[in-house]
Amino acid sequence: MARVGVFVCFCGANIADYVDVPQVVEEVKKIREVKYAVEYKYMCSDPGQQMIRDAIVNNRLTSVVVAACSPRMHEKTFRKALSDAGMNPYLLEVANIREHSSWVHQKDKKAATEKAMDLCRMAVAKSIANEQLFEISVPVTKRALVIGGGIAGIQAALDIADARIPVVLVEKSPSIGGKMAQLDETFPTLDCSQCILTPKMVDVASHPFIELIPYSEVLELQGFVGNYKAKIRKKASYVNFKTCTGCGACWQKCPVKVPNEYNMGLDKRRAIYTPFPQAVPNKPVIDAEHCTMLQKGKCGICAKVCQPGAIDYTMQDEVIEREIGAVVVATGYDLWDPKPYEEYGVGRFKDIITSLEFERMVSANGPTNGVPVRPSDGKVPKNVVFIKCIGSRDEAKGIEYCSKICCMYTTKHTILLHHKVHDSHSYVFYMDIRAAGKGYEEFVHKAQVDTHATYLRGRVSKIYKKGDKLMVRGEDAQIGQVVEVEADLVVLATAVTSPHDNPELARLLGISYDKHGFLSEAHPKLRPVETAKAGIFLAGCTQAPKDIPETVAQASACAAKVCGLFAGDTLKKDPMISTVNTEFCSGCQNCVNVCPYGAIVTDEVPFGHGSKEMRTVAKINEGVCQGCGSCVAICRSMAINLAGFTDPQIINEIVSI
Amino acid sequence: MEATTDQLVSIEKPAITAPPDWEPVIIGILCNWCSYAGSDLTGTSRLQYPPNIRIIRVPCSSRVDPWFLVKSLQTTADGVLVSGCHPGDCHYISGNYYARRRFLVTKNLLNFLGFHEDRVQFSWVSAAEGPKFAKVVAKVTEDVKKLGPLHLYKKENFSK
Amino acid sequence: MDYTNQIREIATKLFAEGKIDVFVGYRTTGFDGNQVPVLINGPGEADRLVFTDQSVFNLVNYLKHEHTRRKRVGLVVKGCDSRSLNLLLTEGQVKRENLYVVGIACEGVVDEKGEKLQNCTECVVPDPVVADVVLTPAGIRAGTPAPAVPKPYNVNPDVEKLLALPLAERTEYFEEIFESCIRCNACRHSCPLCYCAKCCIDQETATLYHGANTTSSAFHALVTWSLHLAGRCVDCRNCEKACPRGLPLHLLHKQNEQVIYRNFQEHLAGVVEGDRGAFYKYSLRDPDDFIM
Amino acid sequence: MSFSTYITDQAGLRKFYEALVNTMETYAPVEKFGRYDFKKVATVDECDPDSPIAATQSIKPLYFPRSAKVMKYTATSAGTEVSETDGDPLAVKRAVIGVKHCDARGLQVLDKVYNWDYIDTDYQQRRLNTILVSARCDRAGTHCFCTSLDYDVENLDAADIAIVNGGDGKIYLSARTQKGEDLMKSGVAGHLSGVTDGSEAAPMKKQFEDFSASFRLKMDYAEVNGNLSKIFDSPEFENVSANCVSCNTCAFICPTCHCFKISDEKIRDTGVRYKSYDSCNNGYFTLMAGGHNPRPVKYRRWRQRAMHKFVYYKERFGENLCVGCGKCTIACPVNISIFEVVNQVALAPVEE
Repeated sequence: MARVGVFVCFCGANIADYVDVPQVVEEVKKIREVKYAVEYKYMCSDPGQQMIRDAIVNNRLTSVVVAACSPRMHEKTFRKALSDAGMNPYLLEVANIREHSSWVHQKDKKAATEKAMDLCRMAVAKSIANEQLFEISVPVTKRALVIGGGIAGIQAALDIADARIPVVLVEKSPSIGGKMAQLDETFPTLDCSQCILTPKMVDVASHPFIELIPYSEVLELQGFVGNYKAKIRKKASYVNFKTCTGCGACWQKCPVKVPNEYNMGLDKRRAIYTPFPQAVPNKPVIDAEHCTMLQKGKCGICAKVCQPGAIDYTMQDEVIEREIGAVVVATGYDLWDPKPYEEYGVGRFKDIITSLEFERMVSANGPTNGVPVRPSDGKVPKNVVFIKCIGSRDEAKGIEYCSKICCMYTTKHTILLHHKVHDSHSYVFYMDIRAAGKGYEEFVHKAQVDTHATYLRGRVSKIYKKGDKLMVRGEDAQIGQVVEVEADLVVLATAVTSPHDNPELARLLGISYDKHGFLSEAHPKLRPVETAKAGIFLAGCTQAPKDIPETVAQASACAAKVCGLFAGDTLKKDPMISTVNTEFCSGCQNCVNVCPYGAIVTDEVPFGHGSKEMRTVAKINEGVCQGCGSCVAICRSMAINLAGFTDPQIINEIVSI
Repeated sequence: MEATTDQLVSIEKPAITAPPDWEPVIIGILCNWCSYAGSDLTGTSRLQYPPNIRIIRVPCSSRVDPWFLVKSLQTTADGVLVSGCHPGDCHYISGNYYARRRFLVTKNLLNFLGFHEDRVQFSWVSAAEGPKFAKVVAKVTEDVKKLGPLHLYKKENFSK
Repeated sequence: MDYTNQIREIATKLFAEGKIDVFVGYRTTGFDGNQVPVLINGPGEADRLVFTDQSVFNLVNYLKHEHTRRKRVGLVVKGCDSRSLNLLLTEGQVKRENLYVVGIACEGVVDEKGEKLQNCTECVVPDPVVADVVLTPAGIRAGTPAPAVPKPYNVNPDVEKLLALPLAERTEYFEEIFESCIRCNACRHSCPLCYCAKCCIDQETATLYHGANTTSSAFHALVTWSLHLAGRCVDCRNCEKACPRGLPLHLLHKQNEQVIYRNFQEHLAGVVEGDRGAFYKYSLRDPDDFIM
Repeated sequence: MSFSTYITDQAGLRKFYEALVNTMETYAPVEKFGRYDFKKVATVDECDPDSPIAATQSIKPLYFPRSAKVMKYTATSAGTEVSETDGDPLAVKRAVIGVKHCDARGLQVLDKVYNWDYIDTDYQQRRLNTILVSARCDRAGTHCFCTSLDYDVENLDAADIAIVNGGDGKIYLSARTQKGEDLMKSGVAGHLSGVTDGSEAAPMKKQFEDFSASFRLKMDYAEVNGNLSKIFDSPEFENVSANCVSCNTCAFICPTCHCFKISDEKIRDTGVRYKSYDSCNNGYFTLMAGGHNPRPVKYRRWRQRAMHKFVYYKERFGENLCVGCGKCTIACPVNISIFEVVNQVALAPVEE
């Protein structure tokens, strides 16, 4: 018969003031299975834990109930005490008589005491049905997959690889670098983006522990923490990277001109191209959509001029598999399309551009060699209006969140404009200036002083054309008047949105995303880089808008998490997961259907003892199961149970109140 | 005072007047990640609520099999509260969506069979909603108190 | 509706071609026009088969028996039966290739008094959704893909009537039902969808909790059972016909079905291939207003 | 020893019933959901003593209830306290009316097992305190075959008071036991006139002959019983059980099936132990703790049912464990008739 020990904590005065603890002890002593019950001032203290250990040994206890604070607080502490006394730690139950009784019924000691007794009784009843559970060990493949080769992916990959853990870095486009490679200078220090990024890109390419797979995407991720198997599609580049020397003869001769994505379409690239001069790997790919050879079978110039003969028009997409143990998702962000702002004339007026277009223009390697010009006539603008919160904080037309970085980069743009066009003048329409960050407020302040930019607090209501100028009408809320600014160029600070393919990616990875498409972290405060799925981590803007320092910090945090995960040869896992009693499983596979983690697979067992005929049953993949219990509640045959929360345990609680 | 038609329609059988010192027992089945954490927050915030609720911790609202509710009402409980994460916040991605469907049907069925709809109640309480948890418990307790002791289909050895 | 000859021909042909090992159909018992299921093991017995509007029992039930487990089976299904078959196929209980399904374009079956059964008057999908051939008044047609166009949904008048009653009167009505239940589990065993090796309502499975044969245990058993069938029940009413106490078990199922139909995108069990039932999927738009 | 017989008519019979209901606790068939069950009645109007046999639950539950409380216990650290259950509501002085003779006969069969080995005192007490007023049917039902079995159907001693339709509006009430005689003498039959000249014998005999001529089902019991005991391994069992859905209904409504199981229902420290019906057709019936199940398949369970009813019980107690009431056939969802089953198996040609 069960022999339960009950340990009731005073928690100093926290419990004892509102619950008559000795009375609780007297009451639980009446329960048949309770062989030992005692109260103590602080059960979680060393002497308190010692009492538990002694009692386990002296009274040959089969399970232990600690009536104290929330199990979310000290369950682990007491489990350890059980372990130390040679008892299986999962034979512990915690009765939460502090958060659930003494603290919330401070005016009624009698009721609080009675409730505490009931809670103890429930815990005792549950503990009787507790079973010994053992931590699950899962072998680990010590290789990480990083999805996305922007600054987040680069940083995570480098940090992991520096710990001598192999990394597979998958990048969608032909080169790593991401959005940061498009930036000219970075706030608040105005250091050159390329200068600080490209060395890291080169490091990635040359790192012995990093396998860089550019121009590719993840197709499928199967398995579970420590044991994932990823299918990666390498898109056909039509260039053999092994033989290509990156000389550039091909793209110089290519006759097809295509808008250049890297420069936001402000100039042209060829059909065979490297995205930008510092690209890593610095090998060209053929844009099959625009290549006349691949489309019509005519041309073939690049193959002719390529001395190493690296061009291969017959190349096909290739699917490769990698076994990995953890995933870092760093897919970055998209920019919001400002089309809904029709009253601004977006799309109609050529001289309205987005911030990233402006960024490319002022960049030394940009389409205009670092000089901002009006797209309409190529003239250098004198009066430039910057409008912030385009899409951000606008529930009606855009999204309700703040994109976080626009205040700062717009400030940077006023400085860059001032540097490039000395006689220019910036006007900034803003709602608030959000400059929380190290050196940010100072940066904004300095910019305002240095550039003499005019900051107008208010929304722009309309932009219309007057001659070759754009008239920007808006409200200056500070003086409470409508103002009109004559602008040569209007720059829209468009919002940061989640990558459009995030939902699809989330589905294939089996993780969740929020209503804006940003991937969801496991806990907003305490687990900001983990996802709910073990072994998958988030870095950078794919989780929420953030600036470069934050992105890099999160990427390094991911790396730390991955390294931590890979620290041992096996992973230890909480054993509170589902188990299938195959004898009763009828093989309907509804559990397979309901499991959010794909942790249930099917198995074949003989029909009866010694039978050759097989039937299908469910099987839990211990490594994947997170112990939610969805499968348990939908199992009509009662063939699945969730260790730690079995039907008998819960029913025992219900009937013992 | 005579009962209105509306009241008549929703009066349970047998309509027994509760003894003056009667207090209902509410069983609260809470998901570990949101509602249980929320109830802990209620405690740490020292927000007071009626002492009638007895809380059972489950990992997720999707772990709650409808027969727990039936069993509770048949044995010790006068009312049941099941609480989980808000839609979209499920720690296990989709558990509460499955649970929500079952709860709706279970609640309707129990009501169809004679249980007042307030006997079984559901709430979404996040880990941050300590005050909401206190409010929810107060409401459920008050509702059940109004209904009086539950006698329908109780087990014979039920006594408390 | 009399397809006796066609079914005999089909069964004989199937046996002759070696396509099936056993054929599940109906035979008459020789009195009261009563029909019972029969399992035919060879063409010689085919002349025992009949099919008229008195062929009531849902034969899909026999697919869960050990008699048919290892065999290739021919069976007769009506509209509702085929929906339960659809669910069994989805839930992996039977293999389609082992079945030869003779569908009936059902016009409704009748009780002993010759009156059309209530579930037939309410029937939404009279045409079989799974079948190899379908017998229709116009002749035999190929069964797949079956045109499953649900007729307008009918609410059950019994359920509606009860719902309109005051709570206490409803309770009295149901108390008699649960009191009358003898927990023989005939309902569960005659249900085509109750194939679990261990059933939640078997007294053996939960001796500590609801093992007795009392009113309260019957309540527990029937409620739990009906919830396991919620979103799956195809309203064939095998359970009700099997009940030795004549209990109107359809009330529980219809109540659930109606709640599900109204709230979960007009879900009907077993109509769509691959649909596992309303509880095994969800929609973000499911009603949330009953939750605080 | 002979007891008195009274003659009356329908009105007199009803008056007799009314007198009974007023004198003591009376159980009678009450209709619910189209079926009849024996329930305590306060007036004769509530019940239908002539309920059709097919739709009527047997009287077994009045002696061997669906779920009987065996004991109540409270287990605390102070020890386990077992209390007898509250007074047995079925053990009070009572009468049952509207009983069919096969039902009453079923009790005689059950007596054997309840008086053997372990004496079930609860059952004895209920039996002792109950007056059975049973009527012999005028016509056999579709599935009745009580006359085919090996007992004297003409003998009405299974009842305390037997009612026989004497034709021409005459109804005979005859006391068959001392209990019955005492009751008749106690005043409930005050309005009836006794028969002393033996004139009831001829009409009762005629009624019996008409009754036994009305049977659709007839079998040669000796042959069936004899053959069955020899053909345990007959493959025919598999055929006859093929369309059984293993639903247990037959056993639950059978007047003679008496298998039970024990279960507890526990809340907090207090538990109640129940003894409830079980059925050998249930797949779990023979499941042992170690997981072995000697009767895992349907035909073996059916064989057990048929053999227990027609062979084993007979061997041990000298009685057939089937009274031929046909209730199981009617209740069966697929109308399997135990009559057909045993006949088909016993009379199937034996392969050499």
